[in-house]
Amino acid sequence: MFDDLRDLYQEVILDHGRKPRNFRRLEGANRVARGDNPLCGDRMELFVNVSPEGRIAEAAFQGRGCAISMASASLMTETVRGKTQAEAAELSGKFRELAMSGVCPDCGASLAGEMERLQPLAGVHEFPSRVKCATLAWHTLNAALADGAEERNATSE
Amino acid sequence: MFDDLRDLYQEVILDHGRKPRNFRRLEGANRVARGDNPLCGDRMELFVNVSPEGRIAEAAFQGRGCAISMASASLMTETVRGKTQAEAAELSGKFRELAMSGVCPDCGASLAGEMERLQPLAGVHEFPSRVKCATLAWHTLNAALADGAEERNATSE
Amino acid sequence: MDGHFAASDAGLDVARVREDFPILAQTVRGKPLVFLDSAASAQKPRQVISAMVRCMETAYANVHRGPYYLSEQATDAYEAARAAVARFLGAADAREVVFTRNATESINLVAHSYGRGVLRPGQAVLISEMEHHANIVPWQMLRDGHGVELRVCRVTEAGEIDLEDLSAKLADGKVGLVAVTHMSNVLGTVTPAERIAALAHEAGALVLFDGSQAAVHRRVDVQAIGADFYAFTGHKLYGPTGIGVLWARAELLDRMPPFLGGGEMISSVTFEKTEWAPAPAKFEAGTPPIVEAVGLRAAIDYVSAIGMPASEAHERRLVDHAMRRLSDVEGLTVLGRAQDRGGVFSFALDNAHPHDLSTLLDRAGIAVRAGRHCAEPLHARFGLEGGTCRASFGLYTTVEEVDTLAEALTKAREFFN
Amino acid sequence: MDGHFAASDAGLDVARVREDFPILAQTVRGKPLVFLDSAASAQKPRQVISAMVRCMETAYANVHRGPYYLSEQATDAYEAARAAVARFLGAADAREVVFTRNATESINLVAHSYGRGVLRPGQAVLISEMEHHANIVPWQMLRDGHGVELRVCRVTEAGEIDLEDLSAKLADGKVGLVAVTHMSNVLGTVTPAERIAALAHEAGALVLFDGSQAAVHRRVDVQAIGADFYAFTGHKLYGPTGIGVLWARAELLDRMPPFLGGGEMISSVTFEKTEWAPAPAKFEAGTPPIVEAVGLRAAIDYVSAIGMPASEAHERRLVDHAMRRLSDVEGLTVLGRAQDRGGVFSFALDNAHPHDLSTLLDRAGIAVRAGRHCAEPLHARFGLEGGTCRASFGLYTTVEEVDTLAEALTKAREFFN
Ligand SMILES: Cc1ncc(COP(=O)(O)O)c(C=O)c1O
Ligand SMILES: Cc1ncc(COP(=O)(O)O)c(C=O)c1O
Repeated sequence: MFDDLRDLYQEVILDHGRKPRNFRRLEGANRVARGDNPLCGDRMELFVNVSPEGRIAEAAFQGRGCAISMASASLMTETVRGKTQAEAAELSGKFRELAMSGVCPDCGASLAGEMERLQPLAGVHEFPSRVKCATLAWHTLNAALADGAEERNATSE
Repeated sequence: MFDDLRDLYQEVILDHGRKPRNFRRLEGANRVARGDNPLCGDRMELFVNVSPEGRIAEAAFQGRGCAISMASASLMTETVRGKTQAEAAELSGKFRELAMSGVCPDCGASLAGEMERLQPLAGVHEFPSRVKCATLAWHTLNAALADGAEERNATSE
Repeated sequence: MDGHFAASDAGLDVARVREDFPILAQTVRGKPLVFLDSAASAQKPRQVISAMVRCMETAYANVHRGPYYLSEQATDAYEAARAAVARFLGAADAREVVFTRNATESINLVAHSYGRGVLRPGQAVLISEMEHHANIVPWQMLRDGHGVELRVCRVTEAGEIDLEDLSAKLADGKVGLVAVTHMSNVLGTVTPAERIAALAHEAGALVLFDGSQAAVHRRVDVQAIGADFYAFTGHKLYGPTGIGVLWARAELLDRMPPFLGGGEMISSVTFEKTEWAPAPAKFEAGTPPIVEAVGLRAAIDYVSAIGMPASEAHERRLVDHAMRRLSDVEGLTVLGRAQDRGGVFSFALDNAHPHDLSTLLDRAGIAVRAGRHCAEPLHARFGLEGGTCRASFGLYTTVEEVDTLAEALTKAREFFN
Repeated sequence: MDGHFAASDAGLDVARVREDFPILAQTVRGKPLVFLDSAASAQKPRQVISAMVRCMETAYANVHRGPYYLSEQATDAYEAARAAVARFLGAADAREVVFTRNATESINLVAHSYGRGVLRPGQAVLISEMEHHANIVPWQMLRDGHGVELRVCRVTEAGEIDLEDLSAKLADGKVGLVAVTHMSNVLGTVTPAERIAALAHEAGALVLFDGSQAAVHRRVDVQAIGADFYAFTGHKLYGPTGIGVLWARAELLDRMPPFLGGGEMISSVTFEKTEWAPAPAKFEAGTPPIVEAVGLRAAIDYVSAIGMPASEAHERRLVDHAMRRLSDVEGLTVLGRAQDRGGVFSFALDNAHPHDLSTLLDRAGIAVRAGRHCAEPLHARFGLEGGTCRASFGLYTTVEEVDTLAEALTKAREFFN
């Protein structure tokens, strides 16, 4: 009945959705942001530890949400680990494009391996109302890494 | 071009509209009421002198309005003169019916002569948006004669 | 109305009803559309659509303004719609009917005009845990801006208003207004309006019912209930968007200051001082939803021609069937089990987030809503902050569609296992 | 749009335009309808009507709520309408466009949210003598409820904003907001919006334009004008009733507290505390006018396909012709003689009350409005407390219709002599 939905709900997604990685409060995080999708009530708190050299030493999150948003956050926390802030921002932009269009034209260039890991979420582009579920974590990451205040909010709207 | 409008604008109406009778402030009136038709801005002040025996000794009005409302007020002040308050109320009801339906079924009965005088306004029933112009004066009379306060307002809405 | 329903007093001829709703005949994602989101907004029968078209094609002009033929026609149609709403609600007088933009504005109007104009700081407004945000947020704004206390009546585990708690919260006589739903948009619970009104009045409070759902599913008689204010919305009653209704007892409308200022609602304006027109004009500033009023009137004619008995019987059949079928779905929890419930079901699967579930159902052509249905506090009350899916029925809903839903839910659970 | 206007860049093919307006083909009281009340509300082209029908017959559901096909379709259509309005106004971002129920509500929204939320008692709001009640009464209510001063800029004998008086009334720096019409609904005067905005800004005030008439008759570019708020209404722009627009600079919308409370406009609700959604959702409580937004978008597409140059040229021709013809009518006074005027004329006959006059014109099939056109103070300013008749033109108005009016006026004067 739902066979064509396996594109969206790939095994990786269902697995990360059920057992999200880095799902915890990160003690000593120096960047924290909250993300909200008021439409469906998804909500997450993102903790990031940026090293003095400007690299993401660690990222973790807590919250509730659908399989897509949990899986996306889970994959994100894995993927950005060890990246510079600039690289994280680049990834965020590319991921957004992947989620919206299903493809990422210049993914052959830098960060190709990372984008490869995020590829399972590409199926979301066929479900316009679900794109926000996939991008919420990345919006929240942008908010966390934004200059200035330590506490940030993002909303997927 | 406007021949069929002679039913509405009979000579009597145009005449009373141009030169309304009893168009003045009535010094020593013991009943006063204001009437408003907010739609077209018609506005009148009605002065009535009720004798100790309860008869309308005199009625007069001031204000501005269309030919129909001026003529109706003019004819009314003439017609109610010398009537008891009960008779004035009866006339008011019958006139309302005349203006709305064009006929007055029980006019053969009492006050037949008075209704005869008001007959020229019967044409208004074919002009739904103008009925209020014709009845404003009578609404205002009802307000003036109502028990209680001395100052009354009526609105044709 | 063609009156083709008269024959079927045994019940509703759903196939015939469906012919009136052109939108239902389509396929979605290759499957026949199963529209189960009428509680969010109902579809429109061709009778409503063509009444609106006819108005715009033959008899349209602004109302109350032009002393000419088209404007008289439009004004008559607009006021006839008001009279139809008054009859529909069992109101004493058409002048008690105010047209607004939706139920939300109707409630805000009361919160502003009655709330700020008549209630005094220190008095309280009593709502319930099962309110739609439209009947929560305006009162919070009143509380924060006007110093009125906001009390919240509990909802029982079964999903009904806790009448003991209601009485307790009325006891000190401080409550000036009880504002509760006449039917929950999440639980389907129809609340005991008469009892609530009686309790409110005993305690010296007025009562407002949010009838956005109830007006669709139950016969409403505002005088029999003892309501003081009643709000509903056009688009859920098979009518147009852009129009809502506030009914209030004439005496209350007379006492209330106006809400929005502008044309139509005044009797005279100078820069120093403006005089208000009498109700309902006082509350209808600016050009009203003219074509929408005509459409709403057609919607009322439509449901009236079917008749509440037939449509309630149809709904009861659907609800009973759904209760049975949904209880067979493993891992499914349905919220609430009220005695008197209309055709609205919110549910959660144990292994699927509502948003994921609704995406699956959509693939099967089934339109249900996912989220918290503008009733966050109620979801919190039931420990379902993540939301639920909601299926809701209309005149056009079939027993087979309920089966389709139940089967899809079973399959969805397998999918996520 | 069928784009059948492209060829006629020499001007407007009015006969063709009229084919799009089914309502115009009728006779009234045995005479061909001459509809000259577009300033009160314009007629609807079939493109608008059929866009609304199509929405209700094929792609309707509530917006922003359901993660299913029909709701996505409806949401896309609703948001596309917002984007179309943004383009139409030259706005920087679609998020600056708020859908309301009409222009009156748009202005009330500013009076409530900006007026009570941002302006401080002791500051002043400056309007003009030529405002529609929709741009007077909300500010009076703000004055009376919030302690803001209300100033009124004079209008010259010619019917233009007295810019010297405007400057004088801005001089003390107390004015926080200038709220003036962009085109008078009585005089037809188009006001010098850029100058007014510049003067306001120099004095530290923001500026709101009531564009209810101007949006129909002139190309509007809110950024070029330097507007801070801009309001207009759908039904005068050949669009549906039940929808209006407020545009405001994003930064202002962000600073303003919400107006109505309910669904859609929140990001989270608990009984203790509610968080607002970002604009424009913050200002759109409850189910919006979905079908009406779709219709408004079709109206904007319609007028855009014709193009402002062609429609302005058409209007100029009508205005020039009307000026000439009406000045030939003995005993007729036309209000105002502004340099820049659109197709709106208010006039008085020396021997007929406007109400009587409009009844006569109606018999000739001519629809004009009589009264004070929701601008009582302006009529007082010109010593015409008894009102005027008003003729106003649309895309479908012909030169012959203006002739018919002029002839009927001449005959009417004879009738009352
Ligand atoms: C200049 C002006 N402002 C405001 C309005 C009010 O528009 P609406 O009645 O659609 O709110 C009108 C029309 O009536 C108008 O002409
Ligand atoms: C119970 C209830 N109240 C109020 C509303 C608000 O209706 P609207 O969005 O039309 O204002 C709704 C529907 O959304 C509802 O279900």
